[in-house]
Amino acid sequence: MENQIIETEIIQLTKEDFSSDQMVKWCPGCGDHAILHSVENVFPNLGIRKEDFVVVSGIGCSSRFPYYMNTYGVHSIHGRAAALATGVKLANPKLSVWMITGDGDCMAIGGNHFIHTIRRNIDINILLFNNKIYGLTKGQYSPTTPKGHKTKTSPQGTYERPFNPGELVIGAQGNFFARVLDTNPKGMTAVFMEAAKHKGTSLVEIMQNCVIFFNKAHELITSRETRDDNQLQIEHGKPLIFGKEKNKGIILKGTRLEVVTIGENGVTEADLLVHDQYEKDPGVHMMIARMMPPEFPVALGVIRSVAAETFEQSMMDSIAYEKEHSSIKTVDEMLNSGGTWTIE
Amino acid sequence: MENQIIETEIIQLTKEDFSSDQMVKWCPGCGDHAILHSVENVFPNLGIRKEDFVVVSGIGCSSRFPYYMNTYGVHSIHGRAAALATGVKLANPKLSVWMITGDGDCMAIGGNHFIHTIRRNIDINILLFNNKIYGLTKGQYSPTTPKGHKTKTSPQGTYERPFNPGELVIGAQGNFFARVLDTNPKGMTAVFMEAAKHKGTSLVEIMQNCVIFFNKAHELITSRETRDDNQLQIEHGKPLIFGKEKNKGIILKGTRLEVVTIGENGVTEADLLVHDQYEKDPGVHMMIARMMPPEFPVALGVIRSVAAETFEQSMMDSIAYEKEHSSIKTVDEMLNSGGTWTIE
Amino acid sequence: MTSKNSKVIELEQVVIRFAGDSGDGMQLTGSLFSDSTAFAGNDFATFPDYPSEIRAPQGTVSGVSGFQIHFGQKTVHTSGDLADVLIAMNPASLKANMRWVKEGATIILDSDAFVEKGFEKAGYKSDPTLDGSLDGFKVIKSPVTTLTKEAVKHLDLDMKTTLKTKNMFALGIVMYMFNRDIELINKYYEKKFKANPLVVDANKAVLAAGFNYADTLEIFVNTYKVEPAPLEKGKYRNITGNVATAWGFIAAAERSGRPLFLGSYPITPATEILQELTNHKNLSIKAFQAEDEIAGIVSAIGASYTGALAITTTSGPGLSLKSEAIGLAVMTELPLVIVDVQRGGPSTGLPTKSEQSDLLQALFGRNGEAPVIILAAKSSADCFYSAFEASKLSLEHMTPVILLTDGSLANGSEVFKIPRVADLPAIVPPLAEANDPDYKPYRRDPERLSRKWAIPGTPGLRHRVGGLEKEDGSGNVSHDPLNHQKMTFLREEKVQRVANYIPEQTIFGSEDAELLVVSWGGTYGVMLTVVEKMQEQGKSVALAHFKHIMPLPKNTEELLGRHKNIVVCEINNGQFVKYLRMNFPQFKYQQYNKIQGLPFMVAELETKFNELLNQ
Amino acid sequence: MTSKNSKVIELEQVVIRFAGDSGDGMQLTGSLFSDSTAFAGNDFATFPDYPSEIRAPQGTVSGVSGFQIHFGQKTVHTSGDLADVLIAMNPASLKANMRWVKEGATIILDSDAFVEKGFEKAGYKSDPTLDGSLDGFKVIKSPVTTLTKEAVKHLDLDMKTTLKTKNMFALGIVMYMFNRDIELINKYYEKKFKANPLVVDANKAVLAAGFNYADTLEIFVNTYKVEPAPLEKGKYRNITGNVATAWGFIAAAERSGRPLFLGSYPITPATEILQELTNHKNLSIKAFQAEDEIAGIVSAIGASYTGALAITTTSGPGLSLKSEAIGLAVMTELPLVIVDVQRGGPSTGLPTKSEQSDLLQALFGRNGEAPVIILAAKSSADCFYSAFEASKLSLEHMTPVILLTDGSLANGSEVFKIPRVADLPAIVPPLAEANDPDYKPYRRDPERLSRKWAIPGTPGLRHRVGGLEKEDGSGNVSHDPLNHQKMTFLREEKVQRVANYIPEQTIFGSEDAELLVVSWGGTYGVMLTVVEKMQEQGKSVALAHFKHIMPLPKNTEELLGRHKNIVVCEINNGQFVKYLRMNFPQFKYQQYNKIQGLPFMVAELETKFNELLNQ
Ligand SMILES: Cc1ncc(C[n+]2csc(CCOP(=O)(O)OP(=O)(O)O)c2C)c(N)n1
Ligand SMILES: Cc1ncc(C[n+]2csc(CCOP(=O)(O)OP(=O)(O)O)c2C)c(N)n1
Ligand code: SF4
Ligand code: SF4
Ligand SMILES: [Mg+2]
Ligand SMILES: [Mg+2]
Repeated sequence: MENQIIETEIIQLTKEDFSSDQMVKWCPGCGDHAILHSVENVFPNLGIRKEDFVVVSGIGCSSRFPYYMNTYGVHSIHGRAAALATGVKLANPKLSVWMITGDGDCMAIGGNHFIHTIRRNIDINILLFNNKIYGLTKGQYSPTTPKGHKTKTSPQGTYERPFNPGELVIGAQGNFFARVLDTNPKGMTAVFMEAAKHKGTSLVEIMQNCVIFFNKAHELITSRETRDDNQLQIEHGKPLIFGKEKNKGIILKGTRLEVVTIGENGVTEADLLVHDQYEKDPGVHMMIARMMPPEFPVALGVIRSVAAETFEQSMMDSIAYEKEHSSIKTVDEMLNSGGTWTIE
Repeated sequence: MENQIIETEIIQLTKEDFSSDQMVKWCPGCGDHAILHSVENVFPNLGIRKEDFVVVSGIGCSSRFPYYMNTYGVHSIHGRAAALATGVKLANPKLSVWMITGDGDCMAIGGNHFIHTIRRNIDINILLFNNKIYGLTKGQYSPTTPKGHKTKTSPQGTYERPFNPGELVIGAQGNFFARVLDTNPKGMTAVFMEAAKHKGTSLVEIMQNCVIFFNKAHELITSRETRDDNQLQIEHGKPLIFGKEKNKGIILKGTRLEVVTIGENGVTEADLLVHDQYEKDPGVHMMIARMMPPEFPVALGVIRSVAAETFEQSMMDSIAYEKEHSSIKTVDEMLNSGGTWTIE
Repeated sequence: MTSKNSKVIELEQVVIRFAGDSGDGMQLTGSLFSDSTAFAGNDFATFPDYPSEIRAPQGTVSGVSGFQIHFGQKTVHTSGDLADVLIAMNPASLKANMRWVKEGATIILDSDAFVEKGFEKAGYKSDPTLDGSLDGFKVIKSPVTTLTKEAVKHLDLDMKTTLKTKNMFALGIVMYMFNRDIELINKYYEKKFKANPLVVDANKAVLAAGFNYADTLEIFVNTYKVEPAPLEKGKYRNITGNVATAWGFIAAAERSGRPLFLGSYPITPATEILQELTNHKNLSIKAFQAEDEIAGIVSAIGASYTGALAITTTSGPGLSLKSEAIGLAVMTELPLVIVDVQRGGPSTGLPTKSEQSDLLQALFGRNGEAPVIILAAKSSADCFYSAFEASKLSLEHMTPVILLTDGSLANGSEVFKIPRVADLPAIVPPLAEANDPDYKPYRRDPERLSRKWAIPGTPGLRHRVGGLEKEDGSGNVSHDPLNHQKMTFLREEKVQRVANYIPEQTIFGSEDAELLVVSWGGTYGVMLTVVEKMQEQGKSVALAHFKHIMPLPKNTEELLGRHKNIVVCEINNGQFVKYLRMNFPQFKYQQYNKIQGLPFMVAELETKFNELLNQ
Repeated sequence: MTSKNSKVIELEQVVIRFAGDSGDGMQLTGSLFSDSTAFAGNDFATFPDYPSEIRAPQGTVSGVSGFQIHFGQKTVHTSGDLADVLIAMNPASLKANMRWVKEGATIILDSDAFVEKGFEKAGYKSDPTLDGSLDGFKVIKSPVTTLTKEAVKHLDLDMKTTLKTKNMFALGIVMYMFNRDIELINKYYEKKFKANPLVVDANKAVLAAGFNYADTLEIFVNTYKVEPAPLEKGKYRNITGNVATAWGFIAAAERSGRPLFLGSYPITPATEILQELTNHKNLSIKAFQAEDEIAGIVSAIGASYTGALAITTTSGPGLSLKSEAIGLAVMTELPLVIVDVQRGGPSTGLPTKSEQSDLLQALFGRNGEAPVIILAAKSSADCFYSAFEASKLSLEHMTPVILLTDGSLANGSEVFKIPRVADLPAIVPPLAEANDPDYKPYRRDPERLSRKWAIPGTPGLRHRVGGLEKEDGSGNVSHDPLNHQKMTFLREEKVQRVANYIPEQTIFGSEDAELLVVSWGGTYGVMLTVVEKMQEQGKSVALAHFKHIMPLPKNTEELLGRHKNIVVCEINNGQFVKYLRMNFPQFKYQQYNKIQGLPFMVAELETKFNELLNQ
């Protein structure tokens, strides 16, 4: 029994540490598979012990995710993942909490918890699988379905303007917003790493493809033919450039963004808007998050990443302060505090 | 019985047409009284028959409002006024639907219906009584309570950044947002009239004072001493000017707003940002809605007012189209449609 | 083109089960066979058995999709217990369905799929067709895939399209087996694939190939025939419970003159009601897909206040979420129909399975004393009449109604005699008249105790309602103690008086039967089948099947009182029996409960009832 | 400084009611009198009667705020039926409270407020002190306002501050009437208004003025005294039900070694539990005010998964909203305590009134078969022990518990003997051990059937839970029919076995009493008072008051079986009696129900029980 080595260091983990033994049951070709792989690649490289991850989800195809990860996890009820993740994180702020959700789960029924969690800036990482449809219930429109799109519940097309997750996140005081494609594993890995490191609520919108109920929802952005004109990979400190020839860019003209061609009308790279993901004022981040084809390319990458105190940090500080300063230190003291009298 | 005059014209109504016989039970000095008066002044002047108004609310001090108006009305359950108003408006798009709500009612428990109603652009008028506190339940913090403020449930101050209603409205695709003070009856009347006329969801944030649980919440903006520096009455087509001497203004410098003094550093009125409430791109509206003391004055008046198709209009159009184009015109035809067979 | 070279045997009733991978098109196969069954004049009922995953890995047990049809020359009450014929397109389908197959049944297999890879995916250790697993069955192994390919070779199709038609080969075999005419199906192809003649040709060719294969190779010693059922004269259609529910509301809207408004949020297995109603804008129906269940019901309450026939549709978890708002409808005394298509619980539970476990929630799942009317549909077609009656009661009595159906009824389908709307009962909601000087929001009808419905836009009736306790008559907010007690009693009594407006409880069988079988809701078909069967055997068994739950029919006590031996059968842990005990504690009840996400089987009930008769 | 010139009469018990406008400080007046009552060694209980409006128009009936105290030299079980003494600061207070006053009681009025304007606002047509309305009462009209002004004239205060002290004049009168020492109260002023010596002086002066006025003017023929009650030795405090509930959880967290997490949303009358817990960060308590009730409970479930003693607190409408999530806690078999402080329903109902009408919702308000443990606190002080026991049962049996209290218990207060935490029962949650090679998420303790609690962060125990049906043992998602049935039974049985861990039901009175009175929850005090009284009169009445609702104590059936004549008394339309009928249909139950948002009165129960005894 002697000389046993007590493990104190964090050992390097591998993908295998996180694969669960459950059969993955998403449809063949579903974008969810690729996201799962990316997450499995990211977790071992965060320097976090494997027992310190908690993966939480609501209900939906995407929300089956926790079953496929060998971590602590909860597959909760529809729309409530953010509230559940909040409870996990507040109960133990040391855990690395990941929330997996769909566009219906977190923007339809779960909309309220979503905006409040973001507002509170609780340090959880939210991966929003935006396939712009209700997958699990077989094809009704969601709050992100493009206006006019025909689905099982909108046979003549929807009447509703969709949410743009980035806009809603910023409107709810969000400090971290990034957008990635399920077809880009490298992009996902990089963004998930950044999201993990960000203190506060990180929201990653993953443009995910549902092959069955809304195939090619993101085709304009992802297809070989059109993607160069419709994607803009943003990077902090770099100008906003895109296009096959990398000769198109975005400028801020007066109160609006505009697409320009470098070399035309005397435009040079120096005229372009330079991305500052750390800028506190969300005005321009909002404009960037709003960019949509056909007028604009879609911005991919980290759009906003601003440091701010987290809810749980304030809470823990307040607890520490009260523990130190309150005259009542034990439960017995509490019971005996204030007006009491003794019968002898 | 002959020669009876059938009333076909809309007769001019008066304030008395709308006062109910119920005793008004808000605390003396509560800002709600003034809002009630303003609404009673606005309703008779909208050219709408008195029986075509429906006033809907949730639960809270403010939500007692429908009882004090002699209209059709529903005092519903906490947080659900927007959903109820949606049902009223969709069932009969001809009605003038007003929703009365508090910061807790519509931004805490009712947050989800709030953002979805706005996104759908249903033509209802929402008056949000923002006293930054839960009044009816006697003084707990709300989602708009300033960070650090001490209330019954935040004895050491809140940990949460508050929502700014304007930002959230814009993040939810809102097309009409205005802000007024309960101490300014004229301002309220003017804005309520504009809200009523706007087609689509109109959101009016009323900075309302709760004398009991958060007295002077808006003092910096309303008090005689500080208001000139902290209020900016915006008007469409006019530059953003404020200050006692009307010599301060707002410019858009690069990607941010900035306060300047006219006459200093060569700044003239022509340099100032001119308000365009009809601008579709919400970027600058968002910046204006965000302005807060001490850096900025608070913008009052109509910040955003953009025309767009309403949900109910799309719905009625779709119904009209289908009624015309469907081969099935009656319920009997529906029952007999598709595969049937006859036993003789 | 039917040609025979085998003996035709006449059968009274048959159960066929089609099973294959999710992608194999078993639902279409089944539904085409149903069409031909209708054409043949049989009575029938069907049930789809979807996998719970959208498209689980191909070839695995969790990806199997099934379709069962039960047809007969007598009235058919259920989609059948165990199958006489199983079509299994791959090993996983066989594995998943063996427990649904009758002893001695015919099993038709695609032998091309019964290979090593398929066994592995299905989790078979050895070839079930060789290891004795299928002893006692008539197994017909046909190289369906190969023959399908052959059949369309001349059309030069791509492999994917080719393989998509192999279900039609299987259908052809079954059509032959039951002496059916394949022309009807050919017509369907022509209509459905109008835009794509190649696909029409392919399907026709494969269907014929299957039919002829069965004929030519004499794979059946006999073929079978089921004579037409003696159905009443009239026009018929096949209808699922969910569509019937939607249509019942549409008919009620028509008969009441009130526009129909649905506020709903998708949830399995209730979603199709919403989907069906979004398809009827031509009839001015407003179906609103809300952001969640709460917005669904609350928007419906808003529409109800505004004069609509307002409904909301959901399943168990959604009913939980609607609890608070149902209380608002109770307090405001507004009409509202809440449909709960029950599924396996608790929590998310077994979303694709059926159960009757929301009854107590429907009765009691609200704060305070908040009684509502409760109905439970008894069959897929009855969903139409239940939705209609729920609307009528809600509108005429100005109080919310919960209509309970379940996953089996919702997805199952049966033959439905098409009614004429004008023949349905009139619905007369108590509308207040414009400028009525005596109008008071909570003045009541002396018989029904319902208040009047005053609709926004009507002159002279402006009034406010809300969730705080109301003063009787005026409807003003009231904290008066005695008024609260009075209103509590009035709300209760209003619901109880509905007993005067519903039919008395009927009993199937003799009033002095030795054993009274009690059931409710969706189990009607199987209960009737068993009791009928036992009565034919001369057993003294009667059935009281309840459709009206709250209030119970007026004669319930008297009816139960006539029987010493009562057994209450439910697909839950005993909820209706609790309710009966609470209402009529003077009687003794035995129970039979099944909580497996599965319907009752005729055999298990028969065993149980015989046991009780012999006690 | 007590001086007397009148005879002192000894009383066994007294009920005093202080009533005034919301702004008159009646709650403070009452609570200061309570302090002095504690000091006098009496047992006592109090109840505040807040207006439902925050601050309704001054002088109106809806703006009246009251405070009642019942104290005695014997054990006091309730805050009292009708008052012996009423202090009415204005006509509206008199009007609102006349129905709470005993015949012949003493009524002390501020005559300065009994003027035309006051009558009008209160809705009096004529002066009640002159028109004979108060015949039969001892009416003492004192110019309280005038004399208060006089008393502080020397301090030169503004009028607002002056008028704010007039409640102290009234208090002074009552203190004199009951021979109380005013020094204690002076000390309170000194502490409370330390920062403002002028206010201290003013209050002292006015209190003394009231006291001396009563003495000097000999307004009482006699004064009164209540001897100390024979309370057990020990340290005592006054405690409200809501604070007791909060503290019970804090103590349970301490005894279980589990950190306390509350997820809640404010709602009357439950909010104070949340407020009280936010005040105890010094004890590491995490109280999270969520955006709504659903987030409240679901965050608590998250915290529970993470190893906290997790609770959520609400009232009826909030419990409705939590229904779905309770099902998740049932399915995941996690500990969770849900407190429902019941109020008048349905819907928003009567938020400031108390009722017992959420019992059936607590039992059945969830989709599917979703049993939970249910406890009901029996008094304000018992809320402490009930919260503690609810925590213990939930943690040790790994299943949610609903704790029912009500508005009366929550806001009422009574004398509470302070326990030592170390003397409370141990709480030992079934924590899984790190790296346990045998760990399986749903492996069960053979006795309790509880699964183990494996807490995130612990090595070797990673696992997933969720709302889909679970395979027993492994906890994997399972659609297996027999597993579902098994799990349904296990969840039910786990709750039923709690009966082995709770005390047997006790009965107050003789086992063969002619009439067995049955009650539950917050009515304990009044039930005991009546039964005690009738037993003293030699009546054959016994009381079985239930605190454990689900499961019922093991001896319930036996106990009920011993009595032919059973009456179940509830502040609802008969919910517990329904539950008893459903469980023990073999017995006959009579009912006594009151649904007025008011507690039972001793007299009404006595009348009813006598009637039943004479049947
Ligand atoms: C309370 C409740 N309401 C509704 C449902 C039905 N439901 C399950 S998932 C889902 C939406 C799924 O869409 P999304 O969140 O976008 O996830 P996806 O399947 O597309 O990944 C719905 C409506 C449910 N399970 N529970
Ligand atoms: C379901 C439910 N939860 C909680 C409450 C309690 N409640 C009533 S009003 C209110 C908040 C009121 O605040 P706000 O909406 O800001 O209105 P105000 O009173 O300030 O006008 C709360 C928490 C309730 N009535 N119903
Ligand atoms: S239905 Fe769509 S989202 Fe769901 S698993 Fe299949 S492809 Fe993925
Ligand atoms: S509590 Fe505040 S918000 Fe409510 S009525 Fe009084 S002053 Fe107004
Ligand atoms: Mg989706
Ligand atoms: Mg407020």
